[in-house]
Amino acid sequence: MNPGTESIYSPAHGWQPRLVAFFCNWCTYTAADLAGVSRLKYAPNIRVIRLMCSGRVDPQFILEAFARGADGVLIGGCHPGDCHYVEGNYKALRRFQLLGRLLRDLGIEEQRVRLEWISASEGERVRLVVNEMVEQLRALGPLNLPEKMEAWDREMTALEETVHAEALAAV
Amino acid sequence: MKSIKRTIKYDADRVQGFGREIMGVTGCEQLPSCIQCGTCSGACPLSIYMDFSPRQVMALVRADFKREVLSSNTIWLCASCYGCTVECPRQIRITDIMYALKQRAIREGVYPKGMPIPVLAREFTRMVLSKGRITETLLVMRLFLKANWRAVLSSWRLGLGLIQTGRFVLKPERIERREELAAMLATVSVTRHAARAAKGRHHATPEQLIAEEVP
Amino acid sequence: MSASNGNGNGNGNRNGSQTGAIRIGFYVCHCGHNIGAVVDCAAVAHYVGTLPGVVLSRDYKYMCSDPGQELIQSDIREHRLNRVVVASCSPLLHEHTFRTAVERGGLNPFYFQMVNIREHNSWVHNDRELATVKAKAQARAAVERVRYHDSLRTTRVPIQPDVLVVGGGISGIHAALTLGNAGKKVFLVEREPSIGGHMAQFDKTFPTLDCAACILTPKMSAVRAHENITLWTYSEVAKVEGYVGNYTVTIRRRPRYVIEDLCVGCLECVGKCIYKEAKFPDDFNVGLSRRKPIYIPFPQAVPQVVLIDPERCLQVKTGKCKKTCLEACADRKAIDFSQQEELVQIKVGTIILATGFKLFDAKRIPQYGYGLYPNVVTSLELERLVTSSGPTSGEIILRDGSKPRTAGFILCVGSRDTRTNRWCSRTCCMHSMKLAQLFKEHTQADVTIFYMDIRAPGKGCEEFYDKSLREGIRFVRGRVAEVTDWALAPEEEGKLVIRVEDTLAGFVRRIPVDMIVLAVGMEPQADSQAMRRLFNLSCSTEGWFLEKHPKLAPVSTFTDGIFIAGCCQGPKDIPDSIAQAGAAAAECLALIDRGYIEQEPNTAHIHEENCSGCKSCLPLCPYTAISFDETVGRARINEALCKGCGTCVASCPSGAIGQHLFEDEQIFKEIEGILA
Amino acid sequence: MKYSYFPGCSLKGLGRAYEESLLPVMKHLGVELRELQDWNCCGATAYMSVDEEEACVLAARNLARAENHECLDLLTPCSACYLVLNKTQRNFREFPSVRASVERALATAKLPYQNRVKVRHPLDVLFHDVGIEAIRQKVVRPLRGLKVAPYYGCQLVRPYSTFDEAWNPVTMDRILEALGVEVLPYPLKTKCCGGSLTGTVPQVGLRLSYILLKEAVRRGADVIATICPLCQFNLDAYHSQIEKMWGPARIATVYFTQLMGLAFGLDPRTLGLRRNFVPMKPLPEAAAPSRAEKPNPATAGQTL
Repeated sequence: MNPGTESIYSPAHGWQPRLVAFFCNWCTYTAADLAGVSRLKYAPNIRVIRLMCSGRVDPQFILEAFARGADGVLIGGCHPGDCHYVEGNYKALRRFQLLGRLLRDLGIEEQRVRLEWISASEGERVRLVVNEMVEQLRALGPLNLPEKMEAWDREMTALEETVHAEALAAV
Repeated sequence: MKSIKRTIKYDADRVQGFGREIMGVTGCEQLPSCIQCGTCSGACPLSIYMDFSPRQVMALVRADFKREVLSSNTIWLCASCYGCTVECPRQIRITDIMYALKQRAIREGVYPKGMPIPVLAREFTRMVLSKGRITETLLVMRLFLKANWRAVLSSWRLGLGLIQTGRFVLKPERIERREELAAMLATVSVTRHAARAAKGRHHATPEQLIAEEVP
Repeated sequence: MSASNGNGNGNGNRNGSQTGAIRIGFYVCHCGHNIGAVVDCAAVAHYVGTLPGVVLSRDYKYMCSDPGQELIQSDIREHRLNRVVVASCSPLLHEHTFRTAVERGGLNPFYFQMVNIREHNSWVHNDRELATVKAKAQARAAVERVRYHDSLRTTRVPIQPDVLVVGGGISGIHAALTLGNAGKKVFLVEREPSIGGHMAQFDKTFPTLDCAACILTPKMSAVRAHENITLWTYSEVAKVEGYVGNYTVTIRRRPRYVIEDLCVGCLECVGKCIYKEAKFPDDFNVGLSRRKPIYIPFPQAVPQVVLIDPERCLQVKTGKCKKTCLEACADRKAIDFSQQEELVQIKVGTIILATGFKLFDAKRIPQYGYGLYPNVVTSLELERLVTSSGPTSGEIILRDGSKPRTAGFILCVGSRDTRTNRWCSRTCCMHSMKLAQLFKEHTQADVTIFYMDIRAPGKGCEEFYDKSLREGIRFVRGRVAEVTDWALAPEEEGKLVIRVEDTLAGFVRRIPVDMIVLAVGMEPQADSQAMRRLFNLSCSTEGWFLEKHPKLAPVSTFTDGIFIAGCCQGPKDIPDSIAQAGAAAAECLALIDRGYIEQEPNTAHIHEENCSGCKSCLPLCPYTAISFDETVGRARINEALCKGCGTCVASCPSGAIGQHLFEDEQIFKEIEGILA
Repeated sequence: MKYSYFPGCSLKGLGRAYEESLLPVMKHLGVELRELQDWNCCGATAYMSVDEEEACVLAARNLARAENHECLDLLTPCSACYLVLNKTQRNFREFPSVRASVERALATAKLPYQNRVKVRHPLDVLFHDVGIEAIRQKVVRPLRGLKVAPYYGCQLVRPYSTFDEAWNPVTMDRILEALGVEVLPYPLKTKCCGGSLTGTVPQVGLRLSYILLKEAVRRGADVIATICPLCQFNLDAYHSQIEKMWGPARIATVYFTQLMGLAFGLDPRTLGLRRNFVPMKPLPEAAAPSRAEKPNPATAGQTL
């Protein structure tokens, strides 16, 4: 990220899982507001990004989050049949299933991404899901995708160099 | 004239944390939701004999009145009919709370004097531990001998009837693998003992308790 | 208040020159102790001040206050801010407030981003350090994002001024009359054959004991006579399409086999019906009386029109009847067996739902013996018994015709019980005291109320409780365990026996009575889930329609232009229902009289140069806002139809669709910032 | 139809008449019962009072034995056993701490356990598996004219009954009706008999029994039918004491399986009827057997 800015995470707390959440404006974001109004307590590891609909969640957002150091991603939408935009949540579900396969290929455990239907009245469910997922991530340990990607980059460069050298040698 | 008693309770009469401990026992988690509606007492066939009604016991536990609860006859009169548990509008498992209180009272030896029920419970447990099964007639005889020998005399007619109807069994039922059962039960008390020792508290195991004589 | 100066002359082109530089102002709100007690606001402000592009970073006690908003406005002018970020409460609460402040300061209101550090942070976390870390990350995400915001304009859509009111109980009636009196055209749709709802079944109303019919009937007639109100009874909403300002609603009108305009309610047909005896249970009298297949729901029904029950009428069922009713109505010819179900389409701009409640089924608590012992009745049944126009002409009698000398009222039947309904039904305490007073007045019986807690918070209600006590009604605090008919004592022979712990006296009692009245609680209508889907609303877990905000928007819903009133939102008494109905009507009027609605500019748009013409977005749009322009081979979005869900944006394989306010770039930056 | 069978201690002692009637009736209906080997006491309510975890271990030993037996459906006729086995399963499912200690204990005996056993009561099996029609077809000697108060007691229907209504159970009513008896409305059918207290606090426990007996008499019952060995004993054995305290309430209490055996025409001598303190009155039809059987000198006209 930008140079010269301190890291927000203090080492005193040790490693903390980072959970990025994409919540739809109408159901899950409102449910999270309700959890707040009801003063339900949950793990502070979650960072919510508000979208109008879970259908807006582009798989790239999820990959980007992992690439930027997230340990898990949570998507929250309205219950099937309750979508504010009729069926955006179904689209999210379909995309989510496809994404799962891709993530497996990348070696990212399935438990790191979760899709949940949480309606505006289910503040308690927000608490439950967030706590549950943060605990799961804690058990899984850090994903460290940014570092892994660097390592992959180094491998690739090395590979390219060897290929290049071999090619040169062949010439 | 009736004797005049002072009934005020001071804060020192409470045992802080008792309520929370009971609520921590498996099955007793719903206790904080009690709204003191009295359905449990109304549904209970035995509440009319109790010194505190089941509803009052809930209130006393919540308010940490440990001595009052454990020495009451309420927990011993509970016949485990589960009427209160299925009727409670807050789904508090009152019967399970009564069990938790009975266990506590036995463990601390504070049950009311002259109540034969805890003695029955102990004798029952002891017979299961040694034989694996219960032979009711033998159990009752032991109970009478320990708690209320006069009752043996008064119920001679019942015993006679049992003999006549072929139900007076004197040969104890027992299982074959008694060691297996004993070993299994031992794991519970051993683990618990270790856990308690780790917490720095000492409580007698049921086996030890049974070894003691009844007051 | 503290402020730290940021390094405005930072890196990158965007911040380089004076005119084109991004100059962000950041504000973090303490919200009194609400945020400040958990999040270290000064630390957040300090941290954000170090971020590139941030020229100003402040923490302040109450950002939503007038001085707070003025602070933003003056800072924009003084510090030439061109982006503003406020970290405070939920954007659903105050986004509009701050956008307006930004606009007043001379900036485009969409150069603004809000950070929710109250509902999503200080209220849900305890650890001050971790909460502060989180707040910093949240703030940074917004700062990163807001750089990429664009200047946007809201669009205005005109509002169709007609209103649909669903449900003709007291709430719906009051809302319809309010709107009609304001000169708006109202469609009032009621499922039952008459309007009036539950209130029409009541005898007197608490706490004033004025007669329900006397205050309701004039309002019902006013609905019928009102030039601006179109009343459709025996009708249901079948389909709802469109959006705020422009709803198209399909109404299903069930056939009553009677032409409403021709029938005058003379009831001669009823007398002539081939069924000589009235033998079918009468819904209005909760089965306590009988009616014929052709009937009028109750004497004061509006409209004053008979109807034919298709389940019972011989002609409708078999086609083989002498049709004596037709003869009776020979001169008016109002009866029409050829009537069919009819679908009517209307266009309205706003909708009020006042669909009411249903009563808890007392059979679900078998301990109270409802359905088993004939003299165990529900509160509504007693209500019909005490009404002078009811099946017994106001006589309270047992099933054998004799007068009860003792009665017991059991409160909270089905309510405050985790196995049935968790909630308090709010009206039963008062309702039961009212019935108890009437019971005593009519029969001089010894009346006992069995309660857990008496809840009498309404105006005049505590006084009414006192009146009940002084009139000699007995109160026993204890939830009744069971009602049985077996006697243990001589005085119990032939009686219903209540077993209860008198928790105040401190012992269990058996109390024999002649009659038992069950104060059954309120429940959401059986079809509340279907209704919710139809109107795209949210329901609470219990099934009540969910208001947009429990305090600040009690009659609004999450769907703009749809409002709720009365018991469909939760149990309430008549005054509260009327108050909500008036509020819902006022909300409609506010929208209608402004004439237009401003639409959030979060619509999707096509980057034509990237569109490959694959058409995969076309079927995704539920609003058919995307069309295909065959001439250029590219998709087009009609922004007037787009509702801004962004599903097409996420699905476009070429990345050719963007969404205002939620552009890919903005979200990527938000992700980047939030994980910094 | 085959079931694992857990009789429990009572059926070998005070409640032996229950087993004596249950086994032939089940056999007559083609139901095979395989008794668990080396089963132990379920712990009943008494053990729970001392130590709930140990009580669960006791019960779990039987459940684990059933799971490793040939049939996962475990039939248990005693209400206390039925309750304790169900409760152990629930605790095992709901509370990780109980699960851990049960698993630890079972491991010492090398008994694997996955909580797959289904605990069944004879009423459940007879009503749902055998069926009322099959029972009716076996009736050769309908018990017409016999008025029966059906008494279920507490622990069968509360709190774990899965096969019948907790407030107003009807499965025994239906079975008895199939035998031709007149089943009386008996609102006390699930009230507590005071069983666990009669031995220890008789003035309390017996009062509950007295109320049950008196109401049955008041309603004109000839006999009370029950499903629990403890209930049967309480309602049967203490009449003289009850009479002394509150007056007469004399009525016989038998197991419903005994009535089934009678209706099936099984030899009354094998059904354990002689073990009652208060004997059942002669059947209304007993004097004139409807079948072409020779009157049995042992039963004809004799008090059953």
